[in-house]
Amino acid sequence: MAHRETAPDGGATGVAVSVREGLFTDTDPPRLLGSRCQACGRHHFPRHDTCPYCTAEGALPVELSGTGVLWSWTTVTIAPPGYGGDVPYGFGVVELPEGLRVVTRLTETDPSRLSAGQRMAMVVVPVRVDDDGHRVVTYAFAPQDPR
Amino acid sequence: MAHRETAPDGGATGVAVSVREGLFTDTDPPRLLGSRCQACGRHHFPRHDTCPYCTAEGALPVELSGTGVLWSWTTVTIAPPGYGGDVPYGFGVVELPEGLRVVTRLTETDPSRLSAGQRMAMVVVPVRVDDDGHRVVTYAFAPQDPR
Amino acid sequence: MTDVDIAGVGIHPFGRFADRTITDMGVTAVRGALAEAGLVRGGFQAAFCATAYGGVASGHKVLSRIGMTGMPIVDVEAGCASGGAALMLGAGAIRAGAYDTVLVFGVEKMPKGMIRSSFFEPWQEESGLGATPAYFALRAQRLMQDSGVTKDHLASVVVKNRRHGVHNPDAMFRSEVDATAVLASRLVCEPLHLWMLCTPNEGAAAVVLTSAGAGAGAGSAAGGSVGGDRPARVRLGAAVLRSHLPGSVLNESTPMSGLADESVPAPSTLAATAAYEEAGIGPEDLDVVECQDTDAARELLSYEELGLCPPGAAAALCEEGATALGGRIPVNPSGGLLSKGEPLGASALGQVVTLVHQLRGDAGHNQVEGARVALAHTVGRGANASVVVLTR
Amino acid sequence: MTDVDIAGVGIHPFGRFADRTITDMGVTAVRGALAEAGLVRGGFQAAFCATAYGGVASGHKVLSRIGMTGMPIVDVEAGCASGGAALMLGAGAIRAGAYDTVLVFGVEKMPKGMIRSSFFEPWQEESGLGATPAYFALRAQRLMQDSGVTKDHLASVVVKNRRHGVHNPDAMFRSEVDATAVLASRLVCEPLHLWMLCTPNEGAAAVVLTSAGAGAGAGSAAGGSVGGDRPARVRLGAAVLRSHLPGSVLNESTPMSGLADESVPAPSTLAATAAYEEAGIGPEDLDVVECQDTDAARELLSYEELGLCPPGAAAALCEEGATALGGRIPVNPSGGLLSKGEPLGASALGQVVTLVHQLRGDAGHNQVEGARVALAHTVGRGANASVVVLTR
Ligand SMILES: [Zn+2]
Ligand SMILES: [Zn+2]
Repeated sequence: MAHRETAPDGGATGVAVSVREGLFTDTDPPRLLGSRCQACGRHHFPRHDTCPYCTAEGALPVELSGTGVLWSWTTVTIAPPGYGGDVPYGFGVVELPEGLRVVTRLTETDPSRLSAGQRMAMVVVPVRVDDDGHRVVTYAFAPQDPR
Repeated sequence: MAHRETAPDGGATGVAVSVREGLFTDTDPPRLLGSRCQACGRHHFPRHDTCPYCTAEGALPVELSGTGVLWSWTTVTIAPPGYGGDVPYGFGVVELPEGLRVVTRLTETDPSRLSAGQRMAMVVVPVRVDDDGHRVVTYAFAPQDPR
Repeated sequence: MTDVDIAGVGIHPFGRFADRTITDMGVTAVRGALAEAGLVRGGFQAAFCATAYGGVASGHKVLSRIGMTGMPIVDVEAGCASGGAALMLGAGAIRAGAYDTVLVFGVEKMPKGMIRSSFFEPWQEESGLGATPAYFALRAQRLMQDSGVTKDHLASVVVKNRRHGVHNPDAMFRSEVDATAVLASRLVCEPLHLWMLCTPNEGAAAVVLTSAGAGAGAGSAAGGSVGGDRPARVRLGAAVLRSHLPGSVLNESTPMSGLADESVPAPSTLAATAAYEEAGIGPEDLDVVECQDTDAARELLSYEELGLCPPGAAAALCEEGATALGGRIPVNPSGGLLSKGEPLGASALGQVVTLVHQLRGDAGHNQVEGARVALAHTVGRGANASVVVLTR
Repeated sequence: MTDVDIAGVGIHPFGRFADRTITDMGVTAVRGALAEAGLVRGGFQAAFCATAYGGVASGHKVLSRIGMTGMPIVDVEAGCASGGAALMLGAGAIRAGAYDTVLVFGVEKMPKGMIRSSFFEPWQEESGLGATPAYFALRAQRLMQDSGVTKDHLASVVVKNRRHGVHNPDAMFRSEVDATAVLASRLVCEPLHLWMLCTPNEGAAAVVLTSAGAGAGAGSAAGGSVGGDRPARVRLGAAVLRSHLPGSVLNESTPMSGLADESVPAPSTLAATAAYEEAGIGPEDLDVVECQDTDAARELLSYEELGLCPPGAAAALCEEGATALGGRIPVNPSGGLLSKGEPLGASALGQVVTLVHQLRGDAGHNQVEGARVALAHTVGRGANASVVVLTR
């Protein structure tokens, strides 16, 4: 997947490359790519053919809701292994209307500006520039109405 | 252990450093440093306080015989992981008069010039030069009367 | 079905030992346990070695060094619960009558700094989602929402465990700390400060399991025991391992998503429920507990998951002082991982070593008077949770 | 004591699969075995995952992907014999009555090139003593001295196994080779040429074990089976793991020294002796064998260690053609590791998959007619040797 940068905090220059194919759309606004189980109706992310809850195969590919509410959050202050981007960055779990909780980066790095139940919207953010000069991007959630 | 180079095939310049403390003496000729079990009388190499054959503790440190006979041999043609020296090099097992068989480098790299029961003598050989310019040395066995 | 006793325990201190190999540490722990059990070569018929990062044939290296090989030797990995898994396998084989006596040990020499877990995929790492302490922080944050836990409660767990650790000669950190200092230590991931997180480190622990029917020299049939004054045996009431059920986004299997459903039981609860049943006891029977305090919030969550208090009551149990030495259910008298550090393969067995001393009544300054029933709990990557019940 | 049956087997081909993760491969093998056994979720009560290099919680990742977690999941490592060790543990737990049905699987994605074993210490590597194939060559050299084996015999083992492998769809190499080409392949360590050495690679294999008493849907008590036409079960006669005894300088534990004493039994001999006793058979009863052909000489040595021929008679057995398909005791009808490659954690279970098909009579072109008793053998780092006996 190579698409134009859509992150609200990044300049829209250069080619953006996703950290992994198939995680999210390159639409505006972007959407996470999940699956819905045909047997039990529950959702999961990232996509897999098999439902992790009931083991049924043939889960349907779906685009997940672009907005949800904050369920848990923190801030990462030290770069973890294998990460080449900036610190600090926000980190949390957002609950989507599908009844799905997703682990995600957060654009807000100050935990005191976040609270349980706050509305969040999915965005795409850059994490680093690769050897070819492309911006490597991943998914994150941003507060929809920052306080 | 830092001692003067004693390998017959190396020029005696610079400080030589053993790949590991306590493997062999820096005498001329050098000797392997093994242990003899006080309970069962059998030898082992490298040194450990515990006899690997009968589990008794308090094995006595001894210098092993400097000569023995060839029991098995081959030639390493590709540098194995973690090895920074030259290839090919000889590789074999020498049986010492103590009833001990020792895995060792061989100075002879042509397997057709070696045969079972051939007399071998222990030597010290360089494997590489370290960052400080010291020659890193290890033990090997050389044919005592090359054919 | 045969009952299983612990005939001997041994430990190599937990800490950092630049001049000691993983094999050296394992030998120290194994020798200690064999000596207590009075065993020489031939005295055990199988060995299980718990390790997460030790590499191929870690168990063999230890037993080769002391010339005690020939039997089956299996390396076992179940994350932080590796030692609990090894204990379960060893006890199971004795109960089945396959062996009289089994050696179970754990060894680890953790890399320094934040552990690069082989658990995360490259895209997760690249996205910054491979941040292990951040997952602990997300769990802590939820505990604050759900159970009324505050940062002061988190600090008080650290203060308690570090106070306990002062008297544990095998702990890495043996100084008291106060709550102010804990909260002043560097913020790693809100709400977790550096001193609220345990340190990965090095160490080894060993346990000799034997069938309860066998004599003091359980291995004597194979010519494997020596005489002498042996410490009292401790009964292994249960050794249970469980993995996670799908659904919880914050369980230790670190899924990228989960359900908005609080009813999925945690792996620790699954293991504890099975262990209580197997041992024929309930949480109300426990005299002393060692639990997984990877971080301070993890200990509080364990109170709820193990049934030491009802769901949502961890903060209250903490405030009551019940889990400190002198309280009604002391937790982590060893000082916990917050004092000892965490050598993955050795940590669960280190808990067992501590609790065996508690049940023998020779735990010294930190003795829980009259302790008769003890529980050891670990949980981590996998997810894996193990619960061990010991009685005398 | 309960007998143990194999109710289903599954395999992911052995080879190189750049676009497949170790988890993907494990899922393929596990699904295959569960389908044969007719099991759905809840159908097995424990899982053992054999892997040497898979990393923390390899088994959990596979079972998480298909939503089948909650039970104990233990990763098991015993070098090349990891799969044999896992099978031993699973079978032991069923025999003990702890479980009705156990899933045993192995996964591996070996690094390319010469494996940097965590087995060697830095000074050994720096000295050039960490050269794994050189140890194989030293052993081959001794076999040439002791058993009259020549390089032609070594080449003939490769020719035989590669010929067998042509008909194995799960093998990495599926073309015949002739002796001239084998001897013309690059000399790695005299007397071993490149084609005489097996290739570390990737793959997965899975086996469902169930108590012999249980019905076709062994896990049905837990709601875990579905109906349908199931393949015939195969009886697990023995699954034995043994480690080396001290003394032999060329055993797979790779000591730096050993005794001038030929009387120390090899770990493979220890395991085979115990397995024959456990299964109540002798080597003369075997119809088909899969053995460890890490290198061509290793297969010949295994003939002697497993008792397929007397000590010193490997060359004669080889010349007789007895171990080729059509001979009196075919060895490695799958093509062996020389055709399949060796994904450490999966290889021992891959042998079992092959032999289960042989005993069911559905091995196709390579079927050994009327095969009723089969043996699988692995040996490697540790040292660990496993011997599995299967019967119908
Ligand atoms: Zn479903
Ligand atoms: Zn001795």
